[in-house]
Amino acid sequence: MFLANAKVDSVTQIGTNVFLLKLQSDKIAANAKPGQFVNIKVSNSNFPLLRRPFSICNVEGDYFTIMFTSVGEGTLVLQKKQKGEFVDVMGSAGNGFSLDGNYEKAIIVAGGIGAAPFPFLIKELEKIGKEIICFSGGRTKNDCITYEMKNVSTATDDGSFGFKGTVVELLSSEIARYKNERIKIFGCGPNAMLKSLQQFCFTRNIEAEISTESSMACGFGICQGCPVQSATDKNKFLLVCKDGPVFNVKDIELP
Amino acid sequence: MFLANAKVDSVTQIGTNVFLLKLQSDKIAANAKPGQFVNIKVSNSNFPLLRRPFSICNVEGDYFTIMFTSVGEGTLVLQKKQKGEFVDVMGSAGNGFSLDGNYEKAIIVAGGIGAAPFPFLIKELEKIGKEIICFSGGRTKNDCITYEMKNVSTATDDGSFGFKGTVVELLSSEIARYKNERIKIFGCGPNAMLKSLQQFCFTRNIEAEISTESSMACGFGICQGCPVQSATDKNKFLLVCKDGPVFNVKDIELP
Amino acid sequence: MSAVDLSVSVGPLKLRNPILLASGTVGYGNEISEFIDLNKIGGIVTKSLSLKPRKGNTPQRVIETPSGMLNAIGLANIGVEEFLKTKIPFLKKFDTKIICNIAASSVEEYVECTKLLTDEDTISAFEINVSCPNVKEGGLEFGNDKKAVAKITEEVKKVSTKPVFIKLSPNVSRISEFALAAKEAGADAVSAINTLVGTAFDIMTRKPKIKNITGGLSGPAIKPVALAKVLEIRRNVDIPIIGIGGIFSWQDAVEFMIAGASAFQLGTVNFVHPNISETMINDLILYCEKMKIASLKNLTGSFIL
Amino acid sequence: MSAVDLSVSVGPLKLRNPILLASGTVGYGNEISEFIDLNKIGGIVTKSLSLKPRKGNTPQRVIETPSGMLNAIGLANIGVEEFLKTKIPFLKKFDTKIICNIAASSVEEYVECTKLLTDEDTISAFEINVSCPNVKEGGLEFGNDKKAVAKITEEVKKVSTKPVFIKLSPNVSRISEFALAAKEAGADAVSAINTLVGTAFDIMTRKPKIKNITGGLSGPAIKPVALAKVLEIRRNVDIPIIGIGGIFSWQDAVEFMIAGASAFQLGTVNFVHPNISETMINDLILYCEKMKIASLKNLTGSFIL
Ligand SMILES: Cc1cc2nc3c(=O)[nH]c(=O)nc-3n(C[C@H](O)[C@H](O)[C@H](O)COP(=O)(O)OP(=O)(O)OC[C@H]3O[C@@H](n4cnc5c(N)ncnc54)[C@H](O)[C@@H]3O)c2cc1C
Ligand SMILES: Cc1cc2nc3c(=O)[nH]c(=O)nc-3n(C[C@H](O)[C@H](O)[C@H](O)COP(=O)(O)OP(=O)(O)OC[C@H]3O[C@@H](n4cnc5c(N)ncnc54)[C@H](O)[C@@H]3O)c2cc1C
Ligand SMILES: Cc1cc2nc3c(=O)[nH]c(=O)nc-3n(C[C@H](O)[C@H](O)[C@H](O)COP(=O)(O)O)c2cc1C
Ligand SMILES: Cc1cc2nc3c(=O)[nH]c(=O)nc-3n(C[C@H](O)[C@H](O)[C@H](O)COP(=O)(O)O)c2cc1C
Ligand code: FES
Ligand code: FES
Repeated sequence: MFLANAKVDSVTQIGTNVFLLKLQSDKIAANAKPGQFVNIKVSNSNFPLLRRPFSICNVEGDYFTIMFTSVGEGTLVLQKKQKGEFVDVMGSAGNGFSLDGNYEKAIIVAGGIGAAPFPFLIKELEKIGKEIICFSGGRTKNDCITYEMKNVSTATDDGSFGFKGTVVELLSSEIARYKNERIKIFGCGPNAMLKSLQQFCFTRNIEAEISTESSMACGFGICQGCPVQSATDKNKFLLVCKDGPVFNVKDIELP
Repeated sequence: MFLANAKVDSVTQIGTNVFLLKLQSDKIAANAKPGQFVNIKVSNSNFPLLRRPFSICNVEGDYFTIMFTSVGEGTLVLQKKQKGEFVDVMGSAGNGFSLDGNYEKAIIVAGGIGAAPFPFLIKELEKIGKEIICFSGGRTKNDCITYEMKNVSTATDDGSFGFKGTVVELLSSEIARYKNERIKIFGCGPNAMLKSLQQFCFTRNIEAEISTESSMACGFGICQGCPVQSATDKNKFLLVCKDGPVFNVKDIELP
Repeated sequence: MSAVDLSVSVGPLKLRNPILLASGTVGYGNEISEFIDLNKIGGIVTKSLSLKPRKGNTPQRVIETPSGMLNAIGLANIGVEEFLKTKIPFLKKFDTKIICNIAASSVEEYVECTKLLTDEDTISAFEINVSCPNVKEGGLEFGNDKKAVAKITEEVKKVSTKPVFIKLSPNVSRISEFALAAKEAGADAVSAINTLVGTAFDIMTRKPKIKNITGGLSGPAIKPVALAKVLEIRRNVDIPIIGIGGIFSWQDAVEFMIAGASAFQLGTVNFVHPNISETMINDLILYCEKMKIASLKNLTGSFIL
Repeated sequence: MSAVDLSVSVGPLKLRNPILLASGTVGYGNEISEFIDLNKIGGIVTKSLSLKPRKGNTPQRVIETPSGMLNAIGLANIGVEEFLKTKIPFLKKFDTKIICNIAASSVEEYVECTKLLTDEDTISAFEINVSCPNVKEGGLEFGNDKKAVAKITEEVKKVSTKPVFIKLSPNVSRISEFALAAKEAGADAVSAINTLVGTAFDIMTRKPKIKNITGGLSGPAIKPVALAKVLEIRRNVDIPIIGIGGIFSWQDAVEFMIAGASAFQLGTVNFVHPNISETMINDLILYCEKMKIASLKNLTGSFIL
């Protein structure tokens, strides 16, 4: 884990409220793994006070990218970053996705901005010869992100883009196709979606890893602010920032 | 007094640490008087929380300018303003200089950034046919501002620019020249300088108005945060923001 | 005209809407009336009045702190007599509730002030400041002493013909005990909170930045503390609460009502956004519409724990 | 090597410099050691330890507030036994002071914890947390009760072979009375302050943003309050003080020393700038040089009122 003074290369708007921030930091780029996140001090002032966590969306050479939606003060500041500015980044944090497992097809399931970690993951999965199938969902077309996804099917609550319904409903309706194949699911999105994805995987006994969210204060294990219930030990919380953000679906009980 | 959403026209650096911020607001420009100030909410956030007061440096058409040195968080934010941004300005506040009086020569005495209100004042004084003599002082050449001054003599503590000594010492050494003329002094600068200017005026019985500073919370008379001792009534404080910032030297006791 | 009913009551006092301007942050109403229409808000609370005029503390009196400010004005005010003579005529012109805040150094002085003011029709209620942290005599002592709070309340109630609100200090262990003391002594409501005691030093001169040494902390920094105090009172004592502390937006105000406030006061924010009390009205209506709240008063204490 | 002497003492405990990391904001030292050299700072205070492991509160546990944050971790910790077994071996490797913070729900539990830990050489002192606002049993109750504070201090002192610091709650009327109670019961120093009780509501769900309902407010927002508490203790009680609360820069730290602190703790800032404790060292040296302070300890209580 490092503290890096990363240089802003560009801020690009790729959707109604979806932005890519490309940053330069050789140290972070060299050490990043898909599913890990960076924790960004978006301003030099006390406003906002705490760092903001973002999945590493992609890595290229000395550069890495985050993908974000503007939801509050911190993301608003990020959205206004200018090329050449420096940003204080801590990373790469958390454990990331494990590419291991007995599968040939990787099924990516994204809900809204949960699409963020997948460009990087897809790249790494392709490197080791996995086949990629993507499902991306959102409330409306504007919330459904397919950036750098492969073989992607979409679902929207209002039917404005692809399947009408949730992304997990879409997945359910499609899963029969992969009945005789060795698959592994990689999911990321809001907790409600991850919960239904978890249920889906349990019912069908499919191997899956999910990237979770939690409010955080530190992002590296010292504040105990980001617990998630361990599924195996009732007396134990796991930390999203340190033990996660990626967990095997079997390991946690989502709130 | 108005709240105006003023549009940034330009930020210009005119000295080592001296900036001009030109803002567009017809309402404020139309109502401003020399010596008045504007109270600026420099950011949209709680950081900094309170408005920052700045003398109106000049007015042209729909535009007005402030001159500032970057000393802290608020002025740093101002320094970084971009053309086209909007800034929340309250103004024009305070009483301003009175141009009245029995004088033909206006003697301007500025200490450091105390030069700020004078371009506007000089313009207005010239309109009514007054002759202008300026004295400007600073610790070093970098702190001595002569922007848009007329007939200016300078003083620096280290002698790096003009007279070696304080601006009031310089004034003392020059005052004999105006012995038989009707003069009025207009002063602005740090309190220590204003105190010695006040003493200077008392000794020689010269009419003078000084623009004072105080920490402020509201800038328009509701917080009682900016008192200055009345010289005429021991039991009374005057408010810098409302009764000032310009006072007749005889009316206040500087701290 | 919106269908949403913004009117609220604080005990016997009916307000057009819950928006009040806090004592010491609105003077006697005249300066702020350049920015807002006083007829549109619930009311204003005057700067604390004492029997005799007070000059207040030597400057420096105010300093900014992270998301807040410290003040030690020292209850500078024109005194009851001057207030009646010069300020009431101005305030008379408005159709808004005038709540007269009184600060004193003895029970007798509180009573005396109340007597002098209570017959003035323009005044709708009293807010008794037992909690100003910046005055040497009285001030903190009263605010930290339940018996004193009860005594002041009782005596003021005896002579007042108007509702009496007690403004509580947050600088105590259990604010609800003070609310209870006030209630039992007859208070119609409590106002919570006044400022927190704080200080700041200049590291070059090693002197306090506030001449009075300590000052009162206000602004967004204290909002979480103020909300917790309001909630504590609400959960423990059955008395109307006026919520105060760090309200800078309509969202903050709604939080206070959810936590238990029947009305709220805007303080420090008036210095920064002097027109916010008026612009907030529409935001509150929109919120109620969105949340399908027919009457804003239903929000009071509507928290779900 | 600079000529400035940064070493300080907190009662009998000698520190290389006054920079300590606060309980609950540094875990047991391992994560933060990726960012700083623990050998360079004065020491670290462990997360509060209880006799048995504590799972802590149900999330959501943290939320940002203006210039601050609320937390209700609920003293989640691994318990004394596990600490001795798994954390001490790591901490042993460092030449820095390890101050063990203890939290308990009864006097007996405090004593028991101290007994189990006091023979461990790696531990240099105890900090007794009588003031955690986020735990139902004990917690606030102790912190608000002078007799309880005195009793805990006395009993812990009896069994401790190490200096004992009492960490005080700011949620009281007069913190100096608690400092005095601690002093009279034998405490070697007091740590001030713990967090202020605060809360926040979600205006859409009307639920508290922190599952525990209230949480502890920390960060720059509370700095003025913390400084005033340190000053109050300094001016009223002759006991060494460890200053805590909202320190985000070396300037803040200097303010605390001026106000009376012999050493200080960095809390919330570790979450944001985990390396600040180390970078601060040089800034303190430069300040001393500029101010011609030969020994940083001379700064303690050097305010000019
Ligand atoms: C491990 C991790 C990875 C993340 N990756 C991404 C990403 O790649 N792209 C992205 O856009 N966002 C991501 N998030 C969420 C992102 O951190 C928040 O959107 C961001 O912190 C909001 O900051 P803000 O100041 O703009 O909003 P705030 O003003 O802080 O909050 C605005 C709204 O966002 C919610 N929010 C704030 N923080 C979080 C959080 N940590 N998790 C969920 N909701 C939050 C608040 O409850 C509030 O409703 C991630 C979060 C975590 C924990
Ligand atoms: C009526 C009036 C007119 C002014 N006109 C001008 C002007 O034309 N140009 C200009 O550059 N400055 C002017 N000032 C001073 C200006 O307001 C401060 O420099 C500014 O508020 C500092 O803000 P900051 O956030 O950058 O600094 P902060 O971080 O707030 O403070 C940095 C330093 O500046 C000092 N400071 C802060 N506020 C004031 C203040 N109100 N007066 C004096 N010192 C202060 C602080 O004590 C500190 O040492 C004026 C002040 C007043 C009261
Ligand atoms: C400059 C200033 C002066 C104040 N004067 C008084 C006063 O005279 N009487 C009083 O009861 N409260 C006074 N207060 C306290 C406010 O009424 C309010 O309780 C406090 O500031 C918290 O609210 P806020 O955070 O919204 O400002 C004053 C506050 C400020 C900032
Ligand atoms: C997330 C968090 C957890 C904390 N846990 C403890 C604790 O276990 N024991 C304790 O004595 N103090 C605890 N504290 C209080 C801090 O040690 C410190 O007293 C307080 O945060 C004020 O300092 P700060 O503003 O620098 O953070 C905790 C604070 C935070 C923010
Ligand atoms: S965010 Fe601090 S422990 Fe996870
Ligand atoms: S700054 Fe508020 S009264 Fe002058």
